[in-house]
Amino acid sequence: MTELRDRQPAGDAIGPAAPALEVRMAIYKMMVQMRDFEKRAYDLFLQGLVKGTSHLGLGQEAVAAGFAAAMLPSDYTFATYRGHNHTLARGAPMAAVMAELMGRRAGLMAGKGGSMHLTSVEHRMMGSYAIVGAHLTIANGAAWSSKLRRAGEVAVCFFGDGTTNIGAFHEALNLAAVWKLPVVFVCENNRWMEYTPISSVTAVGHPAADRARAYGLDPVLVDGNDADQTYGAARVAIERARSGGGPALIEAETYRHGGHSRADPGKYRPDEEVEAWLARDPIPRYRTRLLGVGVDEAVLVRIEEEAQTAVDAAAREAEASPPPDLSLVEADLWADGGSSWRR
Amino acid sequence: MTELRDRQPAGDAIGPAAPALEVRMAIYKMMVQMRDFEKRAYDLFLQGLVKGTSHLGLGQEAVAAGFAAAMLPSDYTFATYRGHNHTLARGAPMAAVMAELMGRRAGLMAGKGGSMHLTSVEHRMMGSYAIVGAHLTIANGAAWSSKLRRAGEVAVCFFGDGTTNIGAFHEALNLAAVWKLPVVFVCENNRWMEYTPISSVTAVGHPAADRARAYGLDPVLVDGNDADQTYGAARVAIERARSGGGPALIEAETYRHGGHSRADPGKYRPDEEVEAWLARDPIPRYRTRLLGVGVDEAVLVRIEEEAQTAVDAAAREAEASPPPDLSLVEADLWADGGSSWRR
Amino acid sequence: MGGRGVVVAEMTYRDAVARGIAQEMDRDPSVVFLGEDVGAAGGVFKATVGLLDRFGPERVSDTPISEQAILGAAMGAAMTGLRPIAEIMFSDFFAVCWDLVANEIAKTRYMTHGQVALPLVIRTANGGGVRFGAQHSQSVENWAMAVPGLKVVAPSTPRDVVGLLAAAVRDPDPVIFFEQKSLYPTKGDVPDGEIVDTLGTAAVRRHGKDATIVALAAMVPRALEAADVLAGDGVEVTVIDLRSLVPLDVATVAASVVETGHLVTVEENPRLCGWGAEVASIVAEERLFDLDGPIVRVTTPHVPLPAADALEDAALPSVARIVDGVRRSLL
Amino acid sequence: MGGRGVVVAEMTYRDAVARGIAQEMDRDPSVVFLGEDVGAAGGVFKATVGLLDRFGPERVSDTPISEQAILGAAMGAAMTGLRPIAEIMFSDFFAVCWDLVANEIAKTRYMTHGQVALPLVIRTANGGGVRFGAQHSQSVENWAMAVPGLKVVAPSTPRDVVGLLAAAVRDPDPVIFFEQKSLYPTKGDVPDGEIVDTLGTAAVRRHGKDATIVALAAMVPRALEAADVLAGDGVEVTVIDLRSLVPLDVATVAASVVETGHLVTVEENPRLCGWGAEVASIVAEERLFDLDGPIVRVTTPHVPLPAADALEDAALPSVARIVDGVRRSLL
Ligand SMILES: Cc1ncc(C[n+]2csc(CCOP(=O)(O)OP(=O)(O)O)c2C)c(N)n1
Ligand SMILES: Cc1ncc(C[n+]2csc(CCOP(=O)(O)OP(=O)(O)O)c2C)c(N)n1
Ligand SMILES: [Mg+2]
Ligand SMILES: [Mg+2]
Repeated sequence: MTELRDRQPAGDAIGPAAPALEVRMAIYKMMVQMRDFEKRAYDLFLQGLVKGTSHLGLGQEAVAAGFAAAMLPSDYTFATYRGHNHTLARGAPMAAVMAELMGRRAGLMAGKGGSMHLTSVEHRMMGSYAIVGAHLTIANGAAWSSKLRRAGEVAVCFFGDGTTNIGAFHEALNLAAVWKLPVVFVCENNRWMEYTPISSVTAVGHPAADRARAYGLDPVLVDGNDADQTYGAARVAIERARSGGGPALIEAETYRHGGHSRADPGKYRPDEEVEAWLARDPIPRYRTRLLGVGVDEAVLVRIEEEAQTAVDAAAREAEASPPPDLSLVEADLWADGGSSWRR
Repeated sequence: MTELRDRQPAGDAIGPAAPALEVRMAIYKMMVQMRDFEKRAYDLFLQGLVKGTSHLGLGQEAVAAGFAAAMLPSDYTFATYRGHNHTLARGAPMAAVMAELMGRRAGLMAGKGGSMHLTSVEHRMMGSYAIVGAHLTIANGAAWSSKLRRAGEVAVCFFGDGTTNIGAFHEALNLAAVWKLPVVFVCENNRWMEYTPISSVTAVGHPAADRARAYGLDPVLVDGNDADQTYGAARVAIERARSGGGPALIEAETYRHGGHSRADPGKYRPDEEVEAWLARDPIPRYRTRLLGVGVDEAVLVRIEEEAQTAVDAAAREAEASPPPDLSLVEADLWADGGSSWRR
Repeated sequence: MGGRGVVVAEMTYRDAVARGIAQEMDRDPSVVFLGEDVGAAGGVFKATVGLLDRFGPERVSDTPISEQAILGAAMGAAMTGLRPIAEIMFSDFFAVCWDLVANEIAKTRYMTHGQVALPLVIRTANGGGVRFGAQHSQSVENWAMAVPGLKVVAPSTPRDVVGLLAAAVRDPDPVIFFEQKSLYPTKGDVPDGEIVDTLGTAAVRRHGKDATIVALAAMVPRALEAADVLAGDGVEVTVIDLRSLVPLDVATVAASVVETGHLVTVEENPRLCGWGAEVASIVAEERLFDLDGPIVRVTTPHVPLPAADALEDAALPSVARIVDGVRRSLL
Repeated sequence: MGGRGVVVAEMTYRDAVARGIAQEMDRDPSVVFLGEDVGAAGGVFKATVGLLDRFGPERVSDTPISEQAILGAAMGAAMTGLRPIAEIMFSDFFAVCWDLVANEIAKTRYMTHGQVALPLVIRTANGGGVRFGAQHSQSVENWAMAVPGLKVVAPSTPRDVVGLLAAAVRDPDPVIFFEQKSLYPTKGDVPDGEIVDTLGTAAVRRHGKDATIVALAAMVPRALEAADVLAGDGVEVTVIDLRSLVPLDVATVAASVVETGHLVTVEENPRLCGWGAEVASIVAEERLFDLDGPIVRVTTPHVPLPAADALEDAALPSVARIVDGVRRSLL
């Protein structure tokens, strides 16, 4: 197991050591909002208001926030079912995301997708994908299109450690490398697939980093609970991709605070492991760092209070939304609106 | 591109330098038989007697022969549509193989499988598979079963360079490593997928060897046109697998003399490349080596004549066989014989 | 059931899965079980709890997220002396390993002229109704039915889970075993002791002479509810639980149609090429002159399943739509 | 065709593919084409010869053997401004990338409430008759038909290859385009100039009042041969070439059945859940009282295709079996 020490940014590989203050403030705000949003989503799940399933990224906020802060508005995000944070990070409105989790008309996709498929093309959040692995190949497609269109857009694709063992991962990485695509693959290694430790089912210690060379790529391993590191690594990889340098594969070591999904308490994980990682919670850690560089605590408290207020408002708005119109069942299968398979 | 020099067996990694003379003689005989068999199959294809398609291993005989010579009768072979050689190498009768290519009743599978699916369970030739990649996962299964049954059988699985870019390759290698299965994966790198050079679609120079570390395995690269090297590498890997040391991934550099399939003349390949590889033809090369260690040429000539005679006889026998009984169309879908999907 | 000394216990469909697997693993040491999170975690649906403890890590194996590798392992093991049960967590994930199912496992006995036998079972959680959205809710038993060489089973009761699973494990050929995930919490009586059923036999769950409803898995209880509603209006329907799509019990369906003259199929599949189409086409070919009304198919519309509860409920065949379907068949 | 100044040339079905792709790539710079061996080699069926030279390596891309990566690239490109045409060399290989087809491409517009459009085409060589054995000969158009969100097209003539391919490329939604590989060497007249057809319209290839044969792709010429045989015995049949399974031209089929009272479907699919089942079930639901005889399905038996020529010929629907099917429908 990798040691749980704070890693130092190791020079070039993860970029400039300290992001500018306004970036750091934006990252902090984003992380706090995500945290509050997901805690609320969990409460609403337990109350039966969020339906079906829900996969929280609690504890993994520094990945979503660090990367989003390094992306241009025109860059693309591809995420998994564990995609609330990535969706919010690109600017999708909280209320619409919450309403989607609740299956309401005001949902981001009017309830048609649900929590595992959050998509907001307007924010270049190109989808959350619930079949492990597929979206790595799709992110390639967006990057390929950007390249052919000379658009300068970069695709950033997030996935878990468990995803590195499925075939699509391999196909996607190889094609990205061969075609030198502007795509950045980000493995959020939270050490567990669903209830199985990744180390018990993977031939190498670092499921992504130890495989980079198989695609002619340099291994990049970052502390995924340190938003400065994720931001730094993102900057380097995204800029290189944008300027024609091809893809990157980044492994960000992190941990989910809760269970895999729904009400799973995650009890299968050793207590010490959970405790060690809770002690490295990216949010208090970042807060301490900001205070350390002289940020006024009152400013942080204001951010925290505003986040609560925003989440309260979003939850209220979502709850007030009615269920989707039943006509939607047969809508949007095709561009002509209907689901008509016959003429 | 890798240099075309004769590689020297590099110590342990590819085992004892020189196989025993009787092994070498067996290998030579096998290679000559394969060569003659496939040349005849090609003629029969051009005459319209071999139907559908056919993928020759002309030029790649040293892989099939070297590995087969190192296997125990109880070990399993898994091969691709380019599987004539591997099937013959395990001892399947030439006439039955030829009849299968011709769609005759006397065929190895009575014509039901065809050239791409040669199977002879009796000879532990567990199948030729025509969808790229799948059989790597199936070979794992045989190895897993051997391990659970404490049977000491090793599965040897052959595939091409192009196969290393499909998802199933990745899944199979990882699982084999994690479960420490007694399976040996042999990549016959003949530099071309169908009509596309492997180097143009692969992120690394050695499609298999450069990826071994991604599965925690040591890279093994051998001259696939030198039967002593393939035999040596096979011995080491198979014995390690048999004794619980887990899987191996071996890349054997080789070349197909002809086209990909059917009547393809392979004209897309640079002349110099073809010439250089023809000059390294494994069979004359081995012949020279045998003469060099004192084998009487008359013995070799006898082997060569016997091979011709055997192929003639096999072709005659196959041609004399009638088409399969039409009742076979609906037979053997299930154990109870019928294809009856209804009661 | 019950009666004459047979001890009967109420059990969930979920628990019946572990019971069925355990029955067969106890009986036959060559039965092994593998899949994602199936061992230590007892499965994401908790349907395989206790098996790892009971049979140990050699016979109950947790795998990486590698569905092709899972099914390849099962196939290779089946051809060399084991009888594997593989789990594909959600039937939607067949799409990532369909090659193994459709091209390899289904075709190998045939292509090898009977040389290779593949006694294996692939269990999977099928179907909607749990608000999981389009990629975790599909009913794809028709995908399997369309591929020659596969047997296809889908129980609707806890007892049938045990009996049909046992039959599947003992079958010399590959069986795709669809557990309907909306049924996992449902309960039913299961007799004590060994239960072994027969593949390819439908069960008549209710008898009536006015129309025949043919249903499968979660649609069986729903069809029975519809039958109650119809009975209130004096329409008595037969409800046939197919239990197995391949082999298909055409005789039972045909006999009922001869009696009632009216046929309604109820599928969770989206409309096009669902199994109901096959049943309808068989009856239209073999029993056309016994029909006194149109063959009506009640299906999910030809759309992916939406996630929101309101939308999903509107998409899946409801009791009201089944009732309506029967009425249309009676016109 | 021809007439009034339209220049018509005879062309193979094979060459029509490259012509159709070129027509669309010429017209629209956002159309790109990718697949295995499609560029430098011109495709394993030589159906895409010349495109690389004409449009260059940015728009015509050779890929690794990575079908999931191919379709993922097509999908991601389609959602960001391109209109890709992807080739899956043999339709059997859909099994290795079915996730992209069935779970991703088919469902995304729906799941995203219309936010994501996927104007893409997947071309593939489908079907048997060329002695390639069970893993390279399947007719799997029914697999695609069963998945909501896909349009499914299968031309039977060179002209339709061009016109329907153009329609598919211009369609705002994903289209699976099945080229029947046994038809590649067949010839037909193709008019000069741009050809654009309409998806979802069947073509009546022959008109007769005694029975209706519904066929697709390679089964169309075979059905026409059967029609000739039957005509020799005084039985006049209508032969409908469906051309597209989704959307499905139910109106044309239904109108013909109303006229003839007899329906025979001819599929290359193995029996269970082939598209003929869907057509039969629609007619049995909507036009039952117009039928004067059983709906007969002529299909490949429910087996994988054997490789030997004698066996393969016996397995595929033959002219004789079609004739026999029509006779049974007339009973
Ligand atoms: C192909 C496929 N197989 C299995 C699953 C079920 N599944 C959903 S999430 C998950 C674990 C994924 O682990 P990881 O990639 O580490 O992501 P994490 O959930 O930890 O973020 C599994 C097995 C799936 N969705 N798709
Ligand atoms: C999944 C899949 N994709 C594509 C093909 C078509 N195909 C058959 S052989 C081949 C090339 C394989 O190349 P390689 O693995 O190097 O083996 P070789 O033919 O050189 O022995 C391809 C693309 C296939 N059979 N299966
Ligand atoms: Mg994880
Ligand atoms: Mg090759």
